[in-house]
Amino acid sequence: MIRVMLCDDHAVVRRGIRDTLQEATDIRVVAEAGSYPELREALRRETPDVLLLDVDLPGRSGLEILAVLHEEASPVRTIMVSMYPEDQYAIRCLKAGAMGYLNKGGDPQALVAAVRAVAQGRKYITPEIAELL
Amino acid sequence: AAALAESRQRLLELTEHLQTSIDRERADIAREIHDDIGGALAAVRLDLAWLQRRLTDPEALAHVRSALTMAEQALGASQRIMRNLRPAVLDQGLMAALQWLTRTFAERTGLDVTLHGRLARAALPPRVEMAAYRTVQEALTNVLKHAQARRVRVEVSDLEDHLTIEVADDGRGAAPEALRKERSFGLLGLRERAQAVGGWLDVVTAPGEGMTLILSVPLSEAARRAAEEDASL
Amino acid sequence: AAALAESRQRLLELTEHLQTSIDRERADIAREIHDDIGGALAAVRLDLAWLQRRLTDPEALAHVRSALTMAEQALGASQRIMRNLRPAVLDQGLMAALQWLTRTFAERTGLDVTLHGRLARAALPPRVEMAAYRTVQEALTNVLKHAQARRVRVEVSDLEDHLTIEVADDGRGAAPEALRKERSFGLLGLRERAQAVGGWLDVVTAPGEGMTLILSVPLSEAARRAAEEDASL
Ligand SMILES: Nc1ncnc2c1ncn2[C@@H]1O[C@H](COP(=O)(O)OP(=O)(O)OP(=O)(O)O)[C@@H](O)[C@H]1O
Ligand SMILES: Nc1ncnc2c1ncn2[C@@H]1O[C@H](COP(=O)(O)OP(=O)(O)OP(=O)(O)O)[C@@H](O)[C@H]1O
Ligand SMILES: [K+]
Ligand SMILES: [Mg+2]
Ligand SMILES: [Mg+2]
Ligand SMILES: [Mg+2]
Repeated sequence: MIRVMLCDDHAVVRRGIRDTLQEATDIRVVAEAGSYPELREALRRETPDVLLLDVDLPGRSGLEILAVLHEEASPVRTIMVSMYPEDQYAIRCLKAGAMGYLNKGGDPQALVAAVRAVAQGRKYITPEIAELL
Repeated sequence: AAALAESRQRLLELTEHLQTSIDRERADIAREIHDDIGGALAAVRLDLAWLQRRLTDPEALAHVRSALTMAEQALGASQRIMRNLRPAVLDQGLMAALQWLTRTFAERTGLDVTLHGRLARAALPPRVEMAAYRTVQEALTNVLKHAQARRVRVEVSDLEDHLTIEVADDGRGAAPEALRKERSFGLLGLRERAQAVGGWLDVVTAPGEGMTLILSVPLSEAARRAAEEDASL
Repeated sequence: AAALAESRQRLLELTEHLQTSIDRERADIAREIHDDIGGALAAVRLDLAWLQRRLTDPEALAHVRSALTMAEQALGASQRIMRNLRPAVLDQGLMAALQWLTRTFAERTGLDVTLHGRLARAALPPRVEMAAYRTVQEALTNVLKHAQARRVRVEVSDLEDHLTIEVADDGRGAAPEALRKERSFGLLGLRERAQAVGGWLDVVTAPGEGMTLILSVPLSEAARRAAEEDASL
């Protein structure tokens, strides 16, 4: 079972992502957070395999959080999720240690594929990002 | 003449104010679209995708598909509008923004655009970054509109306490009169923008010789004071 | 002095250009949001409403309802952004726009705002309407920010080939120095806007006497020429 944590300040988006992931029998969403402090709290209680992290959060941004997790050598594998299309943020996120980047405007099924790939330790690269690389 | 000088000064301040408020307004609208439209649309899309997987009734599925197409179109439009309003990429620093700008410009136009140099400092004042970004943007637009060039070279440096940005093309260049056309505001706006951050813009060109724009902005307090003294000589 | 005068003239043109391009850019963004986001969202909403009537499975219905709420929220947000960008009410003419502006301002602030007069002509040039609208908007903002007034009276007329708009408040008024503050751009911007459409702005005020702004714009060619001759005397 792949254990997933969600961090996005938009509760309805979070619910949509959770519903999408819960349908996959090999995935379980173990916790949700709407901000950095909530994420910290959740990470104290749970040790997820994969974290889906919004780029735009109130307060500390997703990219800053990514850097902190990286510095702490946190074992959680992170997929960044953002409203911005790939060309503006994806490369940056991957360089900063993310295992994948998903555009919220993209195909929702990519969420499931990305979580599975990353849980196995592989980077998840969409065709749009491959083209940028 | 004193009254004239004062009136000119007030206008200069007004121009600066207008330019800053355009930038701020753009950033505000982009943020509103991002927060209030984008998030809601992403949620709609996820729910529709859920329904698409769940439902079997063909007629209901047709409605879901049609709604999904429209939601995707709206999402695409919001992303496009946000991108035109303010390069979110500026949040990642000037160099990343210029990489993005030159790359997408080259892709769109087929011109050979290269970016050289680097910034040694971690961060520049946001207003200086915006002035630099807009200068390169207007320079590239001008190359496309006027230059008939094949190559553009953008060079960036922040050595010796000055930010310098050069944009050089190998196109037809222009005569001095052309630069002062009645209804042309691109270069004029860039000069005001440069002044507003304590810098200046040089334009080097002649017919058949291409054109080079050079933006220089003193970065330290000392460099800024020296530049102001030079200007008042 | 000639160089100074020319430099001042160029700045004046740049200011006008910036002001027009702000207006145009706002109108463009509003149109894009309207056509590409608003249209698609309306379609999404219709499909979702159909699904809501058709489906019976409670879980599916919950997803439809949630999508519907979000689609409505996105629609509401796009309408709000559009409204801020461009007074869509201006499409219905200046008088309707001013009615809307004064009414919503009164509701928001609790001030007693009344609109008087009428326009005899069917339509005014769009740039003149925009200048008039922005003048009332800035005047009301100033009343809120500075006047401590209780009442505002807006009066409109287009008799004798002139558009006249008066905005008078019964607040604390201002001394002449206050009107020329360093970092204040509202009145200065309005003056430039008035000039750009061939008109002018008068400010009548004194401490304790309230403030009245009067925008005058000659409407016929003849009136315009007469005004220009007056100005050059
Ligand atoms: N890269 C270039 N190569 C050749 N000529 C140029 C180049 N850039 C500018 N020019 C000339 O200088 C003039 C002034 O440029 P400027 O950017 O100020 O105005 P514009 O591009 O004509 O109009 P605007 O920028 O206001 O849309 C141009 O009209 C053109 O004749
Ligand atoms: N209705 C008013 N009653 C009293 N004082 C006023 C009124 N309108 C303007 N003033 C005075 O005139 C000054 C200049 O007004 P102006 O609109 O140019 O600038 P501002 O409102 O201070 O700033 P900005 O409009 O640039 O945000 C104000 O700062 C205020 O002191
Ligand atoms: K599951
Ligand atoms: Mg967010
Ligand atoms: Mg130009
Ligand atoms: Mg004001």
